Amino acid sequence: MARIGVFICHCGINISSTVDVEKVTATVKELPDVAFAMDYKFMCSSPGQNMIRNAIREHELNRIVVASCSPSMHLPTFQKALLNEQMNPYLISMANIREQCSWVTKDREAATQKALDLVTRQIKRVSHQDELFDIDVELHKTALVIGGGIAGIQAALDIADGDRKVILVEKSPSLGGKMAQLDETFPTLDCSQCILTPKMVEVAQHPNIRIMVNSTIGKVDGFVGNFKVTINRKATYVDEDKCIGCGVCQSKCPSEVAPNEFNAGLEKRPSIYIPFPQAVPAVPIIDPENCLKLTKGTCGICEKVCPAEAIRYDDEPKEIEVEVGAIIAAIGYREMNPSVYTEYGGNRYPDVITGLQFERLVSSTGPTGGELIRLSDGKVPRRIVFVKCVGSRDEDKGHTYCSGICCMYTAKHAMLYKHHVPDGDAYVCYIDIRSPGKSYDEFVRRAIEEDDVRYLRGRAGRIMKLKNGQYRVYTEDTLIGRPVAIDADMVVLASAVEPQGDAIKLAQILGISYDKDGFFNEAHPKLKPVETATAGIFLAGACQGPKDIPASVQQGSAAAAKVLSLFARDTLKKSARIAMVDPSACTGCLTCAYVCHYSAIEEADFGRRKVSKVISGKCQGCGACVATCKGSAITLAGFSDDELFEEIVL
Amino acid sequence: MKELIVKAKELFELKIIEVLLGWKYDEIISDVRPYLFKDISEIDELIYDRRSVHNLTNYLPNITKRYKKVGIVLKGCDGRSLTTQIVEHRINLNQIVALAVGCEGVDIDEKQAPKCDDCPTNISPIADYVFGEKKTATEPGYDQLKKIEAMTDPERWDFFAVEFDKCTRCYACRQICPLCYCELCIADQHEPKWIEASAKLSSNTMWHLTRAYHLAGRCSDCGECDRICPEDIPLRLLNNAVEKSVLEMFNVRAGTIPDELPPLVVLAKEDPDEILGGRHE
Amino acid sequence: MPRQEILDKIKVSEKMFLFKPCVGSNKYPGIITSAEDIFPKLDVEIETSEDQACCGGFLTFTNVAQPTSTMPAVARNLALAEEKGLDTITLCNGCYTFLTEFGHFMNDRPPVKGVVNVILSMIGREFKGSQSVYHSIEILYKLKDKIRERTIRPLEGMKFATHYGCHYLFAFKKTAIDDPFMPSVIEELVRDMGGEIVEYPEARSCCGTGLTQVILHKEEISLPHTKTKLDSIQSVKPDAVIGVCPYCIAQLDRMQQKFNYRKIGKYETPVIHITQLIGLALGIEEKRLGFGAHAISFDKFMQKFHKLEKARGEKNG
Amino acid sequence: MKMNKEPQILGILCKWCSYTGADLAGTSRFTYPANVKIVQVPCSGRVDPVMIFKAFVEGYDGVMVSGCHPGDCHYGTGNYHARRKLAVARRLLNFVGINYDRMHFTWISAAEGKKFADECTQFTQQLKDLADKPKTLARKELAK
Amino acid sequence: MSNWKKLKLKDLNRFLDELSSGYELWIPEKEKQKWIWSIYDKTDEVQFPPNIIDESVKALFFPKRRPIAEFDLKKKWSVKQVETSTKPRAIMGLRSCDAEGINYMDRVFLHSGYTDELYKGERDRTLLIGMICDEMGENCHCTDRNSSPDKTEGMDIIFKRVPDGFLFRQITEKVSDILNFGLLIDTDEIYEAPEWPRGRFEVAAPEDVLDTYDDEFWNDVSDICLTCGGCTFSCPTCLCFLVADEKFKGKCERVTVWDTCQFSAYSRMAGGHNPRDNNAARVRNRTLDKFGYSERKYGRTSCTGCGRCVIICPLKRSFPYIARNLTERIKEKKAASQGA
Repeated sequence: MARIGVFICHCGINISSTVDVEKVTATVKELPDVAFAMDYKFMCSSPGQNMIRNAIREHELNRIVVASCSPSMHLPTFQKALLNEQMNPYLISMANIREQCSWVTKDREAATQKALDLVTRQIKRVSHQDELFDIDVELHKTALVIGGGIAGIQAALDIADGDRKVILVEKSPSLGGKMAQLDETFPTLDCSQCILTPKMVEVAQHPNIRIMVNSTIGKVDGFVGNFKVTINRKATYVDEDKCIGCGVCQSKCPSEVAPNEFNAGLEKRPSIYIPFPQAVPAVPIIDPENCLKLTKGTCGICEKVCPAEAIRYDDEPKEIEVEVGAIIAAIGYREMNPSVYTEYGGNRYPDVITGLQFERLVSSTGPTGGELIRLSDGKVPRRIVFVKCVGSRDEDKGHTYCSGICCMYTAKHAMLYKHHVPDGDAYVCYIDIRSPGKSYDEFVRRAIEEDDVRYLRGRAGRIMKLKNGQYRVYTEDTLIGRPVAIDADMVVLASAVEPQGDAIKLAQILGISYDKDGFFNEAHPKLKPVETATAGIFLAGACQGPKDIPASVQQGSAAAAKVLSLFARDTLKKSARIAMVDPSACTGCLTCAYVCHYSAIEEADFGRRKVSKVISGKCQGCGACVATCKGSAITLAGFSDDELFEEIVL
Repeated sequence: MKELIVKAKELFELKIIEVLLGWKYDEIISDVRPYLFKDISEIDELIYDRRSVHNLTNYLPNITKRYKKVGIVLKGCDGRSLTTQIVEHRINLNQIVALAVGCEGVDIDEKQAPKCDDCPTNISPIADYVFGEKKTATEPGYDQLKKIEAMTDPERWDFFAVEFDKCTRCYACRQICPLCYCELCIADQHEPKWIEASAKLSSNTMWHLTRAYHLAGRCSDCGECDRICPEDIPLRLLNNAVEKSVLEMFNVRAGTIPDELPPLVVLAKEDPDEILGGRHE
Repeated sequence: MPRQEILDKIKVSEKMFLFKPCVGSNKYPGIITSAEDIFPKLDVEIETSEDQACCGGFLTFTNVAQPTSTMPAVARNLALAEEKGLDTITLCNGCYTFLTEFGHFMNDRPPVKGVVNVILSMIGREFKGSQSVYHSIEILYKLKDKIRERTIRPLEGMKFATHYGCHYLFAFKKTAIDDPFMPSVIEELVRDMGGEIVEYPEARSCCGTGLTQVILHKEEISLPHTKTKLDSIQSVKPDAVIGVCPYCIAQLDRMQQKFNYRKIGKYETPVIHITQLIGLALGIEEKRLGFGAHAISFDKFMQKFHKLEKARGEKNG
Repeated sequence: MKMNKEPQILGILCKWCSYTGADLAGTSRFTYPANVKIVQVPCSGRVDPVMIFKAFVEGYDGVMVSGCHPGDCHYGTGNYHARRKLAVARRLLNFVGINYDRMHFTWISAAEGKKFADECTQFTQQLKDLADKPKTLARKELAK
Repeated sequence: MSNWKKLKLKDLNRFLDELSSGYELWIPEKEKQKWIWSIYDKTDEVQFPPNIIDESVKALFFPKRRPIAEFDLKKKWSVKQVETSTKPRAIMGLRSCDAEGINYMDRVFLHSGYTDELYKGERDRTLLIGMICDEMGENCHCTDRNSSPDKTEGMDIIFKRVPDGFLFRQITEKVSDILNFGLLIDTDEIYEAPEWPRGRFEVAAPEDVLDTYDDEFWNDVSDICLTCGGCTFSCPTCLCFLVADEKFKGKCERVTVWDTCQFSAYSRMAGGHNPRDNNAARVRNRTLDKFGYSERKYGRTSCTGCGRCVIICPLKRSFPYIARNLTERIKEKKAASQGA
């Protein structure tokens, strides 16, 4: 017979301010099977846990109910307490009287009633809970990193150096991501590519890393330790093994029509191309939309000129199956397209460009070879205006969040401009300057004080093209409170950071959650910044939220550390909360097998008849089968019918 | 049904079937009743006419355990039950020889059974031999059902409260239903007691709702439960209500297509969310 | 909201209620008369009402009345159309904004509506909020194909600048069919009638009338603003400025005259309402266009127009 | 159902999205009526309509079931199966006189704390408006 | 002057009124072609069916749902026993087969070592006024169960319908006053027992019946049996019940509810093993119980020959027929064995 101990937490005053904890304690004492009940300020504190442990010993408790915060918060904490008393950790149940009672209810009377009700339910439930034992499952000690930007690269390298195999999947033809497009980096103004390319090369040469460019994730099955991933590699029409990366093909290609993605669309690129000189792997790819051979069947020059005979017009997309134990999503971000900002011209003005385009414009590998000129008329801009928060902190047309990096890169851009055009004047229209981080604010100061960039506090209202080809920026100096109009030769919009277009699709493939904007959700905003709610899947870089390079690198390493610690074990403990079939009650209709998403149900023999059987390694414990079984022959440990029944029925 | 008898004899002679499930006239009760023909000599007594109301598929699971090859005479609705039974692995189709008769409707005490007005197919979808004409399927009328639907919520509840209250929980509806075959019926379970054992409004309601729900997308509307209920509870109303919503929402008539999964276990990503909200008239 | 969606919401019916703008009726009758003429030509029957009153905007502008007491005025006007079961066409941004915005305001707030109806009941009317209110430009835009077909006096060779007016573009996000910063409805219409559009930098800025309201009369702020706008217009030398708001038109038209008096520059660009221009193109009789009522003379404009027309006539034999 | 009495609501929430959403509602201090009793299930696919029948028989005035948005199910497809089951159950209950509006099925993600609070508030109001409708199945035992 | 007393037809209602003043009076009442038991209410005109009442009298002593204890879920140790009422009760118009049923229940609930207090209470407060059937119904076969429509065992008073009224006779000393109502007058009429038809559903000797345990016969008879349990619910001597805890009208109760050996769940054990997992076994069990085990245990078959099981059976192939076929089967076998 159950001897239940009930422990009710004040959580400081978080609970006790609205819930009459003493009253609840007194009332539950009277309930059947309750052998002991007490309340305490902080149950989760170590004295609190000791109280639980003592009570278990003194009152020979065999079931525990803790009424405090949400189980997702502290259930593990209290389970430990049980374990320390050699008690099965599944014999505890938590009543969520903070998040779902005291914090959401004003009226003390009602809150107390509700708390009492919730605790009673858990008391009734817990006496129906049984001892459960976790399951051991093998794991594949290979990691999959999705995204070859700096975060992905860092994660891949760290795991590989930890002597584990890594598969690095990149959508575009080359590693490098956004960082490869940058000219110089704040706050040190050292050359972005000079610090990135060595890492790219290291990845390329690392024995433990397998790079798969031009590839995306098609399907993910299985669970932590045993993911089955289908990788879709699109046709590149170039044989990687044969190609020597000489680049003759692209210099000879006659059809330069498509915008150059790497140069942020500032110029055109050939239809067979290596995205940029330092690309890894340095293998070109044919763009089938614009290649004359593939569209019209004419041309075929690249095939003729290729010294290595590496061109394959008949290349087909491939599906590659891999088995991995952990996945890191590091797909980064994309720069928002400011076309909706019609007040800023909505992409109609050639010399109103975005931050990333400016990076390419001043970059030595850029379309102008690093010389800063107006693309409209090739003149050097004498006056330039930087407009911040384009798409950030704007509920109307853009995103509600702050993109975080614009303040810094705008300061950097302004400096770069002054370094290119020392006698030109640079204006920055800003709402706030947000420069937390090591020597960040100093950096902004340098821009203002040493390079006398003029900062105007106010949001630019409108940009108007003048007859003389200049652009008039209407804004406001809120510090003196006067409208201002600046006639500039070039305007740079600090366009917002936003999730990749296919982020949500990937999230659904991986089965991880994402926020309203499409950034991936971490398991806990403070305590689990790189984990996701799905075990074995981790996050790195800007796909989790806007980040600058250092932060992305940190998170990359952090995720790698998580993966390595996961791989340190030989087997995985898998939660005991999975489905079990009672063969004697099973009719063998197998409808459960039809609804199982993990095909974890197979047919088995039981005496004269066939029944269904759960493959414990595969079962994830969703309970779809349980709800489908009319004869209730299937039980979901931890969420069995009795337990839910006791919670529902009062 | 001359040719039916001839065919049955032939099947016996060729040893294609060991037994035949059919009907015969029973002078003691002076009525037609289901009968398991075990020998060719009996076949002449085989009867199929408007009195053959019983759904014979209910006996199949038992009989297929004892005989390798079982012949069965099937009406349209019985055939639909059979399809579902096969999809749910109750019966192995190879053991069955289906003699499908073109059903002209059956009588319950001299009147055409109400189910026959809503009948979508008078010939079993599973048939090795067909006797009689296939009628073109008609849209179900559900006249009785529509009457109830026209009522207000309280009226409907009051109506059913009275009906449910009559129930003595003899479970005849369950026993006679070819698709109620759970090893341990949810109503017989003790932990937890979703459906309390004794006959009273609350538990009766639980029983009838659960029964109807468990038949969702499976019930072939053979009307046996309705016919057999000693308290004359209008069980077909509930079945039809579910049948109708399944038809409207998922466009499925249970058992009309062999090898089709029951709609409630089909993975349907394309279902509109509206089916969860807003009324469905 | 995407333009197409809004366009789809606008529905043109055979019969519609024409709401007469005050500025129209007491300064530029041509706007109303031409409107009354062109819509029938585009198969839209027009009905007006002698009972209609001020749209209610004026009351609010000038702070003489609280919105709550402005409501009944608005509601009454809307009720007029409702009683006829017609949707309303407004010619003026002011009428448009206030009728629509207050209409929505009342519909979204049953209590307010209740109060308003109590007041209306005293004069035996009721506001249901069943009918919609459209700006003439929206309706005309929906009819642009017909306009193109039925243009008998094309505007070829004529150059026009456009001015939309803030209360159409900015005031009321929900309905304005154009992006405030790159509108194109007038342009498209004018081009359809054969006219040519000239861009000028200040195109999107305010006409300045907002500050010359009867009560807060801030010429010192308003006039310089209007001047920059007019200068910007002069710099591209259009034959006329096309507006959709009598109020703006009044400002742009009469301030030119004022500047001329005060000898601060010489301005002579006529300003007309889109209905008048379409009227011209559809060939309604010129006196119904009421160009005479404008402060800036149309003589030059009309001369050029006739000349071009004649030339074309000869060319075509 | 007496108007002065708060309607009793049973909320069956999936552990990954909706329950977390409910927690978020708490963390962000969105208040909602205290009459909502939350039961956690691993996935909306675990919800067996029998639970809902039982809830009404046991005297709840309304039942609210919520899971991850379609496509976001932590278990891939659980919520699609739930949708079909619940849709049928809902119409069956309505047929025996338990109004559609006494059941509320919705998708609430882990980020939608506000939505959860609003849903609860609206649902409570909705149930109050249903005052005259039969309260629950076990309204009155007619048994001898 | 006979030991019978006469009640004139016209006085019937007055007699019943008198009776119901002192007793909670139950009489047969016709509801939708079915005869059921209901409490006498002065307004309704009283009829007595020619033979059996469709609803067995079992339910009046041992209802389908019978609370035995109450308790409160929110309190510790709050279990209370249920008391039966002590108000005197009279059941009028029951037949010899019903009486037989009650006798059988007595054996089970009172005289088999353990005394069922609740049943005893009901029994003690009840006066049984039996009636001799006018004629035997189409399914009646009490005469084949060594009983007959005029058997009086177990009744306190018995009466018989005659053209112009009823003849009453006292059987036990339980009550004397009733027959001294002024309405009952002395008479010379007496009741002569007619020759009741018999031999409709003969059944073999118990030991022979029990011998057929392994006979293929059971499979054959059970082929089309639904095991719906209708027979057991209608049977006056099927007394199986299950015990369950239920909430009812706000109270938590422990109740006994009729159960039937015809459901597979009946014999299903905790581990899931089911010794009677097929129709045949279940049908056999009931037959053997009625005609074998009960004989062995109480020295008397528990089938009272009322024939209700036949009436209720959806296939009209209930136990009397099974018993008859079985008997034939046994005869054949016997013959065969002798032949050999």
